[in-house]
Amino acid sequence: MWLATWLSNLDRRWLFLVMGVLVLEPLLFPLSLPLRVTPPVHGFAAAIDSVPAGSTVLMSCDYDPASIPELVPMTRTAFRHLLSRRCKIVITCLWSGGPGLVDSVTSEVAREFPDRRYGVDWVNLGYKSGNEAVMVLMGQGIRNVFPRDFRGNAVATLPIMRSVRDYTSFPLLVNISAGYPGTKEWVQQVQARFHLPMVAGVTAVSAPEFYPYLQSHQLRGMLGGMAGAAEYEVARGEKGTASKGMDAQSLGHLFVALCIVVGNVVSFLQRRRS
Amino acid sequence: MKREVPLFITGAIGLFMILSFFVPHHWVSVPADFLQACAVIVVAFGYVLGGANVLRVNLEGISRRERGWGYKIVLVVSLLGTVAIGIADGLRHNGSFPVEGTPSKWIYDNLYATMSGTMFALLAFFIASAAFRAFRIRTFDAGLLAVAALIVMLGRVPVGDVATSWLPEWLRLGTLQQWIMDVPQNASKRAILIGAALGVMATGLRVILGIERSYLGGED
Amino acid sequence: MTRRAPRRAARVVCATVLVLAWFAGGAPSARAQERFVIVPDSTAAATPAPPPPAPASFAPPTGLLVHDVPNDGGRALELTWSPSVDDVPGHGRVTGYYIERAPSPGGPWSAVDSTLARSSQYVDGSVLRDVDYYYRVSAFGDGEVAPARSITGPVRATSQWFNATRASVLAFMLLFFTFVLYFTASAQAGRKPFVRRIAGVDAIEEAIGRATEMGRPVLFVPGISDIDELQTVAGLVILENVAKVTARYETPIRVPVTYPIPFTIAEEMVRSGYLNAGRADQYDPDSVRFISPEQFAYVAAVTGMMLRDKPAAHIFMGSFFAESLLLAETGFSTGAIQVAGTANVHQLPFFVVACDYTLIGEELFAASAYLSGEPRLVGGLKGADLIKVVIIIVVVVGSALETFGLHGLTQWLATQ
Amino acid sequence: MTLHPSHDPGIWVGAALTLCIFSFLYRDNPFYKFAEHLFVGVSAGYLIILSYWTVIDSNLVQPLGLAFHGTGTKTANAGMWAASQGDYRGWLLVPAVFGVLLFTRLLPKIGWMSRLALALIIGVYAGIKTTGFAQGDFVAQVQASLQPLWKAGDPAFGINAIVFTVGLITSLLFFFFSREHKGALGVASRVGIGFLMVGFGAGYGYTVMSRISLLIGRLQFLLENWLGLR
Repeated sequence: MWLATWLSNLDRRWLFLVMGVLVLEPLLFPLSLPLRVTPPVHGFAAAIDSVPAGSTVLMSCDYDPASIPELVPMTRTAFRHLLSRRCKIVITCLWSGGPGLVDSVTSEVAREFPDRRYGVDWVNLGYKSGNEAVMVLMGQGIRNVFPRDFRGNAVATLPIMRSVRDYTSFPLLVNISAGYPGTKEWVQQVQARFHLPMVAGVTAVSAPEFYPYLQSHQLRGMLGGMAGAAEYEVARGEKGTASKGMDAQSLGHLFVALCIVVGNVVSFLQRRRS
Repeated sequence: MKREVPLFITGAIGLFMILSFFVPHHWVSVPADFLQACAVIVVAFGYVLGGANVLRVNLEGISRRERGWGYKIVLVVSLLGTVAIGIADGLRHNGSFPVEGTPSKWIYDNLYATMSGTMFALLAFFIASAAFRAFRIRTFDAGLLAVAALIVMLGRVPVGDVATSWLPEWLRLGTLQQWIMDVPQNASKRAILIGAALGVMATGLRVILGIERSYLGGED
Repeated sequence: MTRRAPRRAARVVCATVLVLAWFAGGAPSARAQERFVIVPDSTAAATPAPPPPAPASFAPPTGLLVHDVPNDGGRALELTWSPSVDDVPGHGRVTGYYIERAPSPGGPWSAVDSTLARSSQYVDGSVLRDVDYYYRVSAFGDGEVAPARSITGPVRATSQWFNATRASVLAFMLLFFTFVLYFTASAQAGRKPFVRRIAGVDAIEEAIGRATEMGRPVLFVPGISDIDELQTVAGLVILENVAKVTARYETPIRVPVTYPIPFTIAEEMVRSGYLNAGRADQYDPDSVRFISPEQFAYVAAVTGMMLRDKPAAHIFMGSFFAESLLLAETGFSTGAIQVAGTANVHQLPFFVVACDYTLIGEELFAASAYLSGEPRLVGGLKGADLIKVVIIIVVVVGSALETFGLHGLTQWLATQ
Repeated sequence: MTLHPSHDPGIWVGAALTLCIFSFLYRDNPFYKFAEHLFVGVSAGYLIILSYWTVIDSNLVQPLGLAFHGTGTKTANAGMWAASQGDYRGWLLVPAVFGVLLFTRLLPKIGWMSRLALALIIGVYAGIKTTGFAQGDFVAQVQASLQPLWKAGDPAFGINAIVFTVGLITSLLFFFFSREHKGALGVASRVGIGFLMVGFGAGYGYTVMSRISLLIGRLQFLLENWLGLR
């Protein structure tokens, strides 16, 4: 019974220490447990595979540095997947914290394809404030909303933008998003109106909310959190940061599950005693 | 005058935007686009005003020597520094910001990105302590929540499948988790989506018809 | 003291030299930004070169039809044709189709675009409104071109006055707005429509009562979103009522806010709360504080307030994101009574487990309607209830029809 | 397992600030306060500059500059007021005026004029959000809920469809405020709250993953970028 009292007034900083160690350990000595690819991830990869080679795809990365560990692996793998299918990619970013980060990640991946040139095979249009208003405005003409791209070039002079007018120019929208504005607003303002096929890579915290969109086929595929990113990497046969992080996720989840159970047992024992 | 004109503007623009959803005709869609373009610009002014407000509040805090005014100096200096460097970089790169290799990008990568990422990382620790100390199953409903949370939490990571690989396929944690996500969770989330949509539509209607005047504030 | 000073100074100097050497060692890799140079026009693949006249060994496409794209502002024409008979997957001699346009049958033909093999549809969005156009589509493949045998036109892109596919949205919206306006009017006419008392409302008043007993302040957080988020408006309406109660009980209230616009509204809400309670002089302008739009800087400041001022009641009403956990857990640890309400679904689990009471999703809007007692808001609540009955009927009827294979209702509901 | 600490001063500053913020776990201390205030200052300054350069400059100042010279993106029509879709020229003075009006909030006397700009923003967003939610989250979701409740030869589909429809209807009834939750409505609301709680449990599980991945991200930064562990 002394265990219950010791546990109940345990300083929470011990819990912090255990969580820190548990998450750190697999990063040093990986366990590499096998990962099963779930249907929403197959849908995501299949939607990109079904895009005709050489067509122009819209990729909106609506997140900021706070979601790097979950969404940057998705952005990398999806961008590499699109480039490997010889697609042209138009990138937009509706989060103020994101444009610098998105530009670095995409430029890094683009360097793996030496024959692809900025402005011909992919362009980063950067940030625009206004949330849903920007999405609706892009429906009337993307050039009107983004007169200049992220690097300061006049968008009208870019060859890739010559064949891009509005949403009808895209066979697919790949949306990587962390909250508002994000996947929900893209589905409401764009997918429903322009019947633009859409897939989404989202943070795990917002994934459950978008399962109804999967069931109603408003979304053709979805990557949910780091697990979704890792499965996508496995599906594409890549070894990215997400797959490496999954062992630490396993231990972290086990620890939290343990905390819930033990926490309640302790409080139950205490309630019975008092 | 101070209340009627804003209310009229909100009502007229709101109704016009709803009209533009149903009427694709160019006499309606072109002005509607113009209004949205205005909103994009005015919201940007709002963010600049927000920054100016932070500056004003903290400068007052410093002048009144409030508690912790030393830190407020750090805040004001870093704000003005970021703005000054931003203006210089923007002028040098004809308006594109933050450009690779410029001091602004250095600030973005090493200060902004690092700190906002780390702020979030604190949460992982708090999740553990909250799970232990604040996750109390006091009712049957909270019990349901806990069981669903445990199944989904363990089913979503490789260790869940590995641990229950000896069970038949449909009993494994991974499959259970998939079923919970596809059926019960989906039904309740859809009910909440519809409910929230009704709430937003009702509030939107009240704002447009001037019934909801809270954004104008109390007195004249 | 002085004898040791030079040795300390020396240590400092060599430390800085060491550090500078360290950083100088690996010159920071300022990757030169790939400056985009205007690409000369020749490499652009968008507009194809004019088709060479050589007769082709394969057949041209046939049956070209052009019609105005419905439900748009007269900005597009849709072309459909049957691909060339020789355009067979294995055959591979046909690689694509040229689409050409002209103002008159014999007029100057200009190339619009080219599409890939086996395509049979194209939307030309670069047309002017209400202008006649003529189209022809020819097949091309490894240097040869099969010119179109027929010309289609004249066709005109026109503006429609109503988007027919959105009829179901219009129907449901009008139905719902009628319900809302009916109940609002009846509430304003004094007929009090019945609304069940929401347990969350009792919880809020109980929380304020407890704070008053302990003589500690009440902490009210109206969510972290800007005024364009309607949950923030609902949160501020609840704040007005909370401010009335705290003013009456003379309990101090703390309202940290993230954005400038909700900040000024919250200020006026709390001031009008003291106004209504007849204690306008006791309004403390510092009770409503503008913190920062940055999510986590705001949370750090609020958790700091929780630990320093030790408010006995925490009320979170509005739109919350990842920081809800930090607020709820720190709040739980200070032993304060916590009542939360948000429509952001993914934050509800944390509030449900850590708070004494949680308003779930719509209950936040319902509480703002119930608390403010405004007939207009109660009208919205009752309107939503009635439309839910309609939805349940539609779902039951629709599912029954679908079970028997009748898809009429489902297709009518589909929108574009 | 060898250490190759980074030579980039930026990474060192980043690592130092990361540790300053992690120090909050031990307890609130000056290092954390310094990092917190630095973060608020930098993010507020960054937002001001980003909003100016990427929106106000490129969508307002530059087009207005062109407009005063009578040109615009659509070279066909000339003249300052010759606006067309996407090329609004002189008409951009309207958002410019509204934007400046927003700043009157800082001055007490004419502060009310900022409500005009507020009215524009709230009007546009009330309209967009109402129609967006009506189509995407209301009608589309109801339409997607109409599914056959029984399919010959596929019992699993039938069971799932029935459970789904019962869950949807009872969850909707939980948010019913016009009658006390007694009798049949009481039972339906109890079942509804059960479904809701399973939904929240799933949400909790997914959120745990989100939070832990953030910690993994920071530790990977410290280990690989900063200490160069290989």
